Amino acid sequence: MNTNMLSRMRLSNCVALVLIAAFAVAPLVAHGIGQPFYIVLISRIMIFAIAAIGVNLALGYVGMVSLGHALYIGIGAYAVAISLHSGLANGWAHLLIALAAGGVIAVPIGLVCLRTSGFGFVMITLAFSQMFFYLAVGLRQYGGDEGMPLPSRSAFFPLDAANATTFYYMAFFVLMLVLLLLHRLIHARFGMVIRGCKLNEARMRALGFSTLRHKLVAYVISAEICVLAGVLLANLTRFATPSYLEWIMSGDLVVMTVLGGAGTLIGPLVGATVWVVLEELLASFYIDLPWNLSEFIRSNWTAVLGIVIIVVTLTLKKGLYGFLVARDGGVR
Amino acid sequence: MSLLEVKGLVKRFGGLLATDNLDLTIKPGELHAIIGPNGAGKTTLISQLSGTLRPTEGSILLEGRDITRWPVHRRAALGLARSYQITSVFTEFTVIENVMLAVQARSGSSFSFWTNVHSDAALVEPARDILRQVGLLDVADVPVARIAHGGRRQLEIAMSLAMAPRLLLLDEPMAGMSHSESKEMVTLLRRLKGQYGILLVEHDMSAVFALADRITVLVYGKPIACGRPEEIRKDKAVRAAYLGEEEIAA
Amino acid sequence: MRKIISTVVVGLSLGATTGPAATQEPIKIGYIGDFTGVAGALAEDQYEGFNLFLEQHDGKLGGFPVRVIREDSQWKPEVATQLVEKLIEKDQVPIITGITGSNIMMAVHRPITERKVFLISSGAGPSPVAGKGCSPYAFYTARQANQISEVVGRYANGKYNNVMILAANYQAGKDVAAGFKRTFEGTIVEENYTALTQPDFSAEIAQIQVTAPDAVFVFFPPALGINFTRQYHQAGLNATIPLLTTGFLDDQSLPSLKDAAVGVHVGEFWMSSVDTPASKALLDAFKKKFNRMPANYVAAGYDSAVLLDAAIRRVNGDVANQEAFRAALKEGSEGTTRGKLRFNNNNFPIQSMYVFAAEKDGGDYRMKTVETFPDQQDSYHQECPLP
Amino acid sequence: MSMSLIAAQLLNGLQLGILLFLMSAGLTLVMGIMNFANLAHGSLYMIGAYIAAALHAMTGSFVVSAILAVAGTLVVGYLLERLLLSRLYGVEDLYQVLATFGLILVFNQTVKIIWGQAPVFMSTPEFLSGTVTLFGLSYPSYRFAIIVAGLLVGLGLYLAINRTRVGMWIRAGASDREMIAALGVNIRLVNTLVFAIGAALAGFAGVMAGPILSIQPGMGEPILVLVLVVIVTGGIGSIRGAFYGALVVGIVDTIGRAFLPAIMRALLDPEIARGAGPAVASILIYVFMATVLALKPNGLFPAKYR
Repeated sequence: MNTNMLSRMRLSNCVALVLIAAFAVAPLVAHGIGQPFYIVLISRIMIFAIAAIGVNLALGYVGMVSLGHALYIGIGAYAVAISLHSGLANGWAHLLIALAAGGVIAVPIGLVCLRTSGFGFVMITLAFSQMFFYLAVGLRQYGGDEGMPLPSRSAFFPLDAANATTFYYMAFFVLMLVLLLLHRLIHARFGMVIRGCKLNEARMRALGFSTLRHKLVAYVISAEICVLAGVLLANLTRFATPSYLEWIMSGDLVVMTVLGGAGTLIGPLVGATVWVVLEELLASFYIDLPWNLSEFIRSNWTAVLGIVIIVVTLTLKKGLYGFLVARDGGVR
Repeated sequence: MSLLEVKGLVKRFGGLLATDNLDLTIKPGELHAIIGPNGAGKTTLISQLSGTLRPTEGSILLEGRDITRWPVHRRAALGLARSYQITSVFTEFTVIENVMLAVQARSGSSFSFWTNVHSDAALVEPARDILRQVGLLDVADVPVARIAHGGRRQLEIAMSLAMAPRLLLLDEPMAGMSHSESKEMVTLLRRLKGQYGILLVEHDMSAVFALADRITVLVYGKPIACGRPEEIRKDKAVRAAYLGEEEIAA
Repeated sequence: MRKIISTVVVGLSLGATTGPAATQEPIKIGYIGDFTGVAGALAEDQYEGFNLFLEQHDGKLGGFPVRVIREDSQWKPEVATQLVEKLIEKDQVPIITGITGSNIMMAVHRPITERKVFLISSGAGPSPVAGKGCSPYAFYTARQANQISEVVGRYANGKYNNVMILAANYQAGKDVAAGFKRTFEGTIVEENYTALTQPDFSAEIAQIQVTAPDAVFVFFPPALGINFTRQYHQAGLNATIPLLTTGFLDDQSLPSLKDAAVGVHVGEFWMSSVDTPASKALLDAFKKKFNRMPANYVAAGYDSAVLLDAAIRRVNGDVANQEAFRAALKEGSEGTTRGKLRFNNNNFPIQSMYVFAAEKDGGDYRMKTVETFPDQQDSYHQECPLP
Repeated sequence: MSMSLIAAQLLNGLQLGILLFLMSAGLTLVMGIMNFANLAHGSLYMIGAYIAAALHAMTGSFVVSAILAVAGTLVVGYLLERLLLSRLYGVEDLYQVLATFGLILVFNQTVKIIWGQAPVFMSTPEFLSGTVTLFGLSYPSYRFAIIVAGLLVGLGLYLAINRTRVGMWIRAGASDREMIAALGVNIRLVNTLVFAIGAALAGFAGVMAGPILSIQPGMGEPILVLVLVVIVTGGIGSIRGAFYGALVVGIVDTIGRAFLPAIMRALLDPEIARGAGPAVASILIYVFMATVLALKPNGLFPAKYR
């Protein structure tokens, strides 16, 4: 049984390693086959993955289902956009401003939201992100609902963020950093507490933990990870728009997380990859199939996506990567 | 000074009186058992002591400190450890991780984000000590989901011990156990007795009479008798209450 | 990950590609529309118009075969910028057309034009890209968003003294309201904005009754505008307070609105009653194919194909010569649904604007031209530094 | 700001509240009893509206098409529960949310395939197309009909839940899931019943909204958000909470839209007020919900005994 377990253990870890290795070499491959466009696509996947990892910290490890994390993507994006707009080009400064703003906003919102639980929490997080969404729509001098193009990318001296490959590796570095942070965090004392909260919060209190404080810190960290993703997203698209704050965005992030496997380290990365690639594939589906099926899929790709989601939730109840982890027997 | 002193405790649910003007003391190192027919308000009492329920009236003092209005986690931090009637361990964690979590609760800060708990000697060593005490050391690295019911109850006790408690609140630790498992539990409790103050709620009468220093009998939330086991055995009111129940049960 | 993008030679079977022109590589055209999302119906219209011209011309523009790569921006700016990258980097298209929503335009305008790829918008025309943000590589075949309401303001002058404005609270809503205010010389008694997702206007209609202006000017996205018109009619206000509007009432929505729309006045750049040969041809072809009336986005889409046809012919298919092709586009085109298409310095059309009114003619409902305002320029062209 | 305007706006708020109540009543029970978060509830509203519009165009009779549409959504709801959603009862609620989110995509696309992308319209029934003059303002009779019909349905629901045996099961289930099993009730039957009735009520709301709104793919989502606001502020599982919650949300939203911009104009610089007024009006219900939840995390009328 032990050897069997070991060989299985390798499966989920192998998938994780192969995936990360693929991300590491993707730009080289893209240049190699003369399709540098894919660098931008995969940059976007990684940015969503970072955000989904942030969502996963709250959702997968603490059990806080937030439908409002798009708010923090928006804060990251608007921090960059407004700074650039007012003449501040230094990307490191953007990063600081974004994280500071994220913290200032996440702490009080987290405190209020954490008074509720279950579906109340879902709705109150949604409420706060909607408030900021309408605020962004009302920011006339910053483009209102039409959004705001950035004159350039942030200047991350000495790196050249304007170069697609450099930018890609910046996003890759952030992704790795966030994964490492999370990997350490969930196995550290703090991680034990928040995972305990997910499993049985009343018991945690009876053990003597002030669960509110721990959950709040977890919420703020997960929000700040999304702020990072927002900073990157604004730079990738050179655009800041209220639609980054919409609840649809929060919903997409939750879907990516759960699709990949909530409460697993690599799950959100798998989920983001599968989600964006599926969207890309289905929306421009040009594979020849009989009975005009190809045309049908292309014009009804959202329905196909919906069916995929339903099938995944009915069959692989722990998500794509979560399924592998569960086969390997454990939370790793 | 008493370890625990409960004075005039009253708990009402709407019109229902679940705890009726209860006084109770536990001395350091004493094992005090609470018995009573179903619906006597035993679990309600434990919940009020541990802090998940607010009493309607009365006060609770732990080592002279009034903790009546304290939240659960502060009471726990002061040394009030509760084991649950329904096993309430973290099944996704391993046995030792469960105990380490309890050790961690007592050991100050949990805001450490980097060091793996398994390489944290301040958690692992005490946890192993306690597992050795309760006889679970050989299953330390097994996920709780895979160990038997009796083992989980022992783990509950281990977690309570890991909190470095002054007072253990044990809510039916032998419920659902096989005969041999119960015997092991009695041995364990006998070993713990004297080191900690223990409030034991239990249906297994032979265990209660074998272990308890004092026994309080609750009926409909009201203490009808309190004394040493042999006094209780002879008490008329107690016999009436229990005989009455048996008649209904039969 | 590898995506198989096959060529879509629009509307045509193998027959067309076996001709002599088949030896030449088709000209690639990227098409971005917001097919999924709130503007889906508009985007389909726009694409059908463009497609219709291609079908009529054997999948060729200017006599050269073209390959259209159709992409769905899903009304998401980050998806749209991604598509721009893909179309330019991977498919290496020299021309991108379509573009439905203003927010999508704002996201893609700079990434496209900075690389000297031609952007032919047959939909969105927000004010920032008409003024300071104009580009020599961006051309517009619909209208600048404010123009359709400026013409309503001109029409209202002298007819009404006190007008109340009601619009959805988004950039287009504010732009359109600003356009009306710029040209209207009477008094604006009240100005009210509603949330973009609000489908019911009972509160606002009560407000209108209490304010009792001479007329109301309203602007909403299409589905909401239709909601408003019906609810306004249900409250029985059509008879007492005339409704001025733009943007959503047209030949296409009239058959479902029927009596609710009668008497409503609309400012637009095109409706099927505009009397040009291309209009008639488009109307016939569209009705034959879809069995319904075309809306103005169909015409704008159609005209974008007419413009490309003329310009590609002028450079003899050499779209890679950016200077020559830019000049060729700038010349505009004969034979659009609005007659000759002329461009201002900011590459927005100088065109006639109209006020139409819905009327009942026996059992039939139709949009009638009430007043024509020729040679209208948009209000931002002076801010554009282009000559 | 005249009294008649305030009265008229209260009536408008009441009418929105009634529609919201029809939508919320079923969903709050589904969430309370089955602990199931069904995001596709808005799709049932959409389906009700589409069926009614199609039948109305065919038969010309509003009443007949309304009855058939409600029956139709009841059947759709029944099938949905039996074939798909009942498989998800044991699953973590997150996966229920995900699956029903997938369902929304499927439903929206399905109606798009059947009825097209462009909005469909349903005409006002002939006998209700007039207006009534009230407080000096003309008010569409149809909106009165919505209020009356909604109140009647609400009353029926109240009686059914408080006076019948099935209603007792439902109340028991909403306040304590274990209790209903202890009563020896067939919980599967109760689930299916509650789900189908909830679907029919949503369908009814869709029918009633049909003549006011354009019927189009995705019309269920904006109202779903409002409905969820109603449910959590009212208290999950509580019909009473859904009723008061719906009325309060309807009135807060309407009154906010109607008067807030004017009030802000009076207090602030007109230019700022013009920008901020509508923004504040649109977030009003979210502020309201956040305040309620911050003060009473289980809603105004929590169904569960805690």
